[in-house]
Amino acid sequence: MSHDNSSPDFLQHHFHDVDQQYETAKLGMWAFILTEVLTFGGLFVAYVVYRSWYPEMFVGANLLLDVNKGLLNTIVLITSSLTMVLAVWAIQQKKQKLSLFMLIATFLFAFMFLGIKYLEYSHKFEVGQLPGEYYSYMGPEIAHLNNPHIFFSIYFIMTGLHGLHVAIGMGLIAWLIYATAKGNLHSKYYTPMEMIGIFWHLVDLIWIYLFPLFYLI
Amino acid sequence: MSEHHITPLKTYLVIAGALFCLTAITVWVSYFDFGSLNIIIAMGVATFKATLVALFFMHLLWDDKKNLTMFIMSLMFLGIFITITLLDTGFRGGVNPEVEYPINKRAAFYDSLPLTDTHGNPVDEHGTDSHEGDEDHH
Amino acid sequence: MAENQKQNYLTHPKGIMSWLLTLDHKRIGLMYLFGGIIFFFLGGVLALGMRLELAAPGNDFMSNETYNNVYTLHGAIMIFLFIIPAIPGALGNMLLPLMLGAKDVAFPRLNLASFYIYTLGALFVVYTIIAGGVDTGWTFYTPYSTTSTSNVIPMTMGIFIIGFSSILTGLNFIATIHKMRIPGLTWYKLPLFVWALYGTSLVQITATPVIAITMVLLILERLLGIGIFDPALGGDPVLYQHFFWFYSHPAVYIMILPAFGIISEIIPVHSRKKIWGYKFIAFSTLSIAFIGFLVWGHHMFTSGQSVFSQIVFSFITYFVGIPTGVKIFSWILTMYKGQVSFTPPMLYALSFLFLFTIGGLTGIFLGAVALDIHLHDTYFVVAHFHYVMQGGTIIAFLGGLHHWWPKTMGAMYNQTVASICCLGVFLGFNGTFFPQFLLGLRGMPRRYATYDPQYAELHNYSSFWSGILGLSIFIAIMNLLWSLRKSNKLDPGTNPWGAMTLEWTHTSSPPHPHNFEEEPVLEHGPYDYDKVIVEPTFKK
Amino acid sequence: MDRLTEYLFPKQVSTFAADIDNLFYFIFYSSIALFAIVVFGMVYLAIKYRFKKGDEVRLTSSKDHSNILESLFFIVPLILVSITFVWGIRSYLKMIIVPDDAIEIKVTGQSWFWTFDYPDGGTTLNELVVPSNQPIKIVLSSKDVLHSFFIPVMRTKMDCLPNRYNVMWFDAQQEGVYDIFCTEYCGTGHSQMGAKVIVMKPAQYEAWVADLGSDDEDIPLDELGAKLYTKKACNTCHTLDGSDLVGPSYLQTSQMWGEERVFDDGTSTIIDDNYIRSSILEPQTKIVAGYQGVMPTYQGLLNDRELDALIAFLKSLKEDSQI
Repeated sequence: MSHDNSSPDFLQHHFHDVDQQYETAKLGMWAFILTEVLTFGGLFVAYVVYRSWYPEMFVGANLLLDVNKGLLNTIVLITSSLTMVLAVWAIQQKKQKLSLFMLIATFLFAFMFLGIKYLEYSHKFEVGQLPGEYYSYMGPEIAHLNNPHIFFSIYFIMTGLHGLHVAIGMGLIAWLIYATAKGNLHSKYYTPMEMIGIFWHLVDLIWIYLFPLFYLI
Repeated sequence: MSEHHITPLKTYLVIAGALFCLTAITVWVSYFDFGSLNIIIAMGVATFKATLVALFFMHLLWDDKKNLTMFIMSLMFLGIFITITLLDTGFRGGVNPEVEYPINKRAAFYDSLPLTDTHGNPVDEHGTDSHEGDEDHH
Repeated sequence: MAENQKQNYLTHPKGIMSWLLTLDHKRIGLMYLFGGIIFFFLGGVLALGMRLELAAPGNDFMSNETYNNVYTLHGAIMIFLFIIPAIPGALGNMLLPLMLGAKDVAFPRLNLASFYIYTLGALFVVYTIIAGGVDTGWTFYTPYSTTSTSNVIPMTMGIFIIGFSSILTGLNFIATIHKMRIPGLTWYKLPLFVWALYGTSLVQITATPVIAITMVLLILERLLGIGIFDPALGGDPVLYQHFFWFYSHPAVYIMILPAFGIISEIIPVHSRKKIWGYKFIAFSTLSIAFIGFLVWGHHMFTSGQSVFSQIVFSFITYFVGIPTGVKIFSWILTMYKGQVSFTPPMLYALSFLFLFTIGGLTGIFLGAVALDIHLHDTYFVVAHFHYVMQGGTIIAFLGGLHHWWPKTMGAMYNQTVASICCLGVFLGFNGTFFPQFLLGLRGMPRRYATYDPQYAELHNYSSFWSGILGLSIFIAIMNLLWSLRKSNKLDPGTNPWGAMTLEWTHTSSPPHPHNFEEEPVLEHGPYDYDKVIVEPTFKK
Repeated sequence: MDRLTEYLFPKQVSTFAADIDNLFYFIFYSSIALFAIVVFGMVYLAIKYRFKKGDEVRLTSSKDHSNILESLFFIVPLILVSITFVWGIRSYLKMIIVPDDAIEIKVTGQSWFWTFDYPDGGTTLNELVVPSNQPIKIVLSSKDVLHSFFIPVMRTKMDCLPNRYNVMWFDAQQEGVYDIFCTEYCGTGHSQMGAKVIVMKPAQYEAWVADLGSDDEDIPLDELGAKLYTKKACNTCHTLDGSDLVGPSYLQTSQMWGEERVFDDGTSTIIDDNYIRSSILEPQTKIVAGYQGVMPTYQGLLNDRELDALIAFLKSLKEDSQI
């Protein structure tokens, strides 16, 4: 591995220097975050519009969700966000091993999140609280409300898309674990770790909104 | 790369602690009913948490301000999307009232759905009556 | 070094794989151009088929079903596979790094990926055609699109995928423009084409995710009946229209802003004159990009949205008109005290000014709610957006191709043929679409396979001229391709128009594989015709 | 101006048509003025400053702005569009605020015909009858997909949404028969989904309403069938000359009378009175191979005598074609 500062091997040919490369990557990442926010944005619009049309149904239907599981998932995801940011912090401080450990922890928390989500989903599937036409739950607390299937459509699409992001994030973190263990990422070059970190915090940030919107209010 | 800002460990731990506390608060508050304030409180707390994540975990506080601009732009466009859509969906029927609501407020497939208990299993006649009675009120 | 000078990106490196796996923005640009032209041809053939059917009132050439498939595919192919990717994907990719003095775009691998994502999306569209087409109109309005038995899902999947290609290109360009400029190339020294691409890219990354999620919701509506857009399940079709137009109105600016950029390049160069009102043009690009997000509801004036939003949308709509007007006047005044050459690119630019002005002014009619109610979904609208999309974007695209052809391909086409074709396109275009304004005023609805005989004369006239339009565009493109024959190579130092942006002054034609043999040093602004003389050079 | 209006527009029949046409002319003449400036300026500058043969390439003027011109570019269009906006909204409000004394007619769009329900119970298909000089409130909805109800001579149009009402109104000033079009794309029969609006003198209208539904008793069955064929919009999908539209031609069905017909699920049946009757009332149960099952049910839209009439008419086609 070359330690020549003028052209280290991780510098791509079309950049002047590592700083330009790093800042370009970061700006690109933030442009990507913007598109992510607006992708979820469309679903937030659907949520707001239907909530304004069916306020009672939304209040009634969110009581069917399991607050404890939602709360547990929130805590898991915030913790994973912390371990992710600590992984970046550790590699900046040349603590490769600590960084690796933090990445593995992040991965495990992400896995836990999906596990809890799976338990939640399978319960919903059992009782017939399904999206759209497949909805069949007419329990006493909801039978008098109009169109609860729309609430569950939005719930499944939003949390499903979020879950998909968690799964993609897990793939990326797995790759980071591999790259860090091999020594490709180090205190001089950790751009991918920081970028994936930003992505992971976005996943956390979106959950921060989803949790109260679906479980609490 | 050595010149990048390195945040002290303590900052991260404090922020994470604040996030946990705010989560606890928002769950605790949700057990009380403040009417329409419920949404405002929940969204206010969520926005505060999101700001902490964005500024500290995502390093926007120390970053090039272009990145912060990009992020704020995304929220601004989302705000535009929501607000302008609500100008329609929230104000239908202002001139001709028959336009305001759908003709059938409940989708047709509910008519053939049996009532269920809390486990999703169908229950018998007794429930059906209360269902029909309720439907008239909505 | 001497050997190196003869190298250019077209010939070095060699081999098919060196093209398919290239990270060179110029080659990717050419591949986009290739794809775009194929779909332009396909969309054009479909358009001529429609005009043939509409030449007479009855079902003389196509059944209703065929016609509905043809017009849907014409719209979707032209918009999603040609106009949206063509200028940013082809000309933008080709020129942006050259104009900035950079070796490549910021993320070359992403750039290649977005080309292949575009290809994948295009394959879905091709599959749709083979599987029997789709008949919903390119707008996919629910509930027709949720109940239609045609291939809605592959088509919407295709659009979903192409959306990602568009997002990645936009993201790449933004990072490139911010970070890859050579030292000294400040924002106000950028060519206006770069400003235009910047505005376009901002719209691409902001609006496109919404069409992606809309298409996902539409697919889920078909598969699961989620009840968000389908009224039979408690959904609201007007909400679908909000979702759709939140993307598709800004998409109009994805299509037209790069055309503005091309015109802002062609006119000063061929008038050999400093551009009029540089900052006005630059900032009107950004303000159009922004205001474009606030006006989508003017596509929905008869949909039954609230009266309140009708008024708000009509009000904001007019604010798009003002910066656009400023641009048109600036382009015209650029010629003042210049040296105007009537080269093919300039002829296209002048046609653009004529046609786009009509397109823009007829937009004022449609922005007035009361009048729009009469004109909505009639041929007036069809004529209006063809004046903007074809008379604007495609004419500018052809002009841009003719302007940069010697630069990028190192060959000069027959200029007389090109000028005659430009005249043919201009006349054919007006002949085809001007009668449609009259049809619309008289109440002829759009998307009709057959029509009332009272409209026959104007339709017939329109169909006749569409043949001339199609033929002219075809010959114009053939003329370009014919110039690529081996005996027609230009000297690498050629600068036939005497342009002074970096791609003309600091690299050979066609450019070096790494763009510049050494990093260019900025000596003057892009339009300093009052300070520096750049002699046009044209050698074989 | 009148001759221009006659050339450009359909007749002005509703009360607000003239106002809308005038708004058009205001924008039209302003646009022509602006367009003339653009084209004249462009051609003049391009020719005046053209690069002639033998000219030398030289440095050109550095003039690139003029505060006066630039303010004009902002202010003049701003004034014009402000007037247009205010005018557009004022006229629009007139078009949506329904007068109190309006007669309410329900219009239902369905693929691909229009049903009109009158206030005192009568129903017509594809033929809207209204009195002149009387505000008519139209309450629109749709049974399946989006349609849009457009009467060019009234200068008004509104989408029909499923599961929702929309409202429009007009007040016709001239008696006559005028076109109605569907302007929101609704599938195969979209371009055939036309109807007529018949504006009558109020007295005539009264008589027509009183007569609604009571005629047809004394006409022979096959003649009544011929009448119903257009009146009930069968003609939008079924031809009489053997050519295909959305559905099979009546002539073809008539010629196959007594023979076997194959359906898209592989089953088949003999064409007889019962088959025709059930395919009008329950069109979705048996779909002829090669066609899409898009026909709506006519249950409730036809009484028994009318059904018999249609069947008689269909049977008679075979003999007519042999002559």
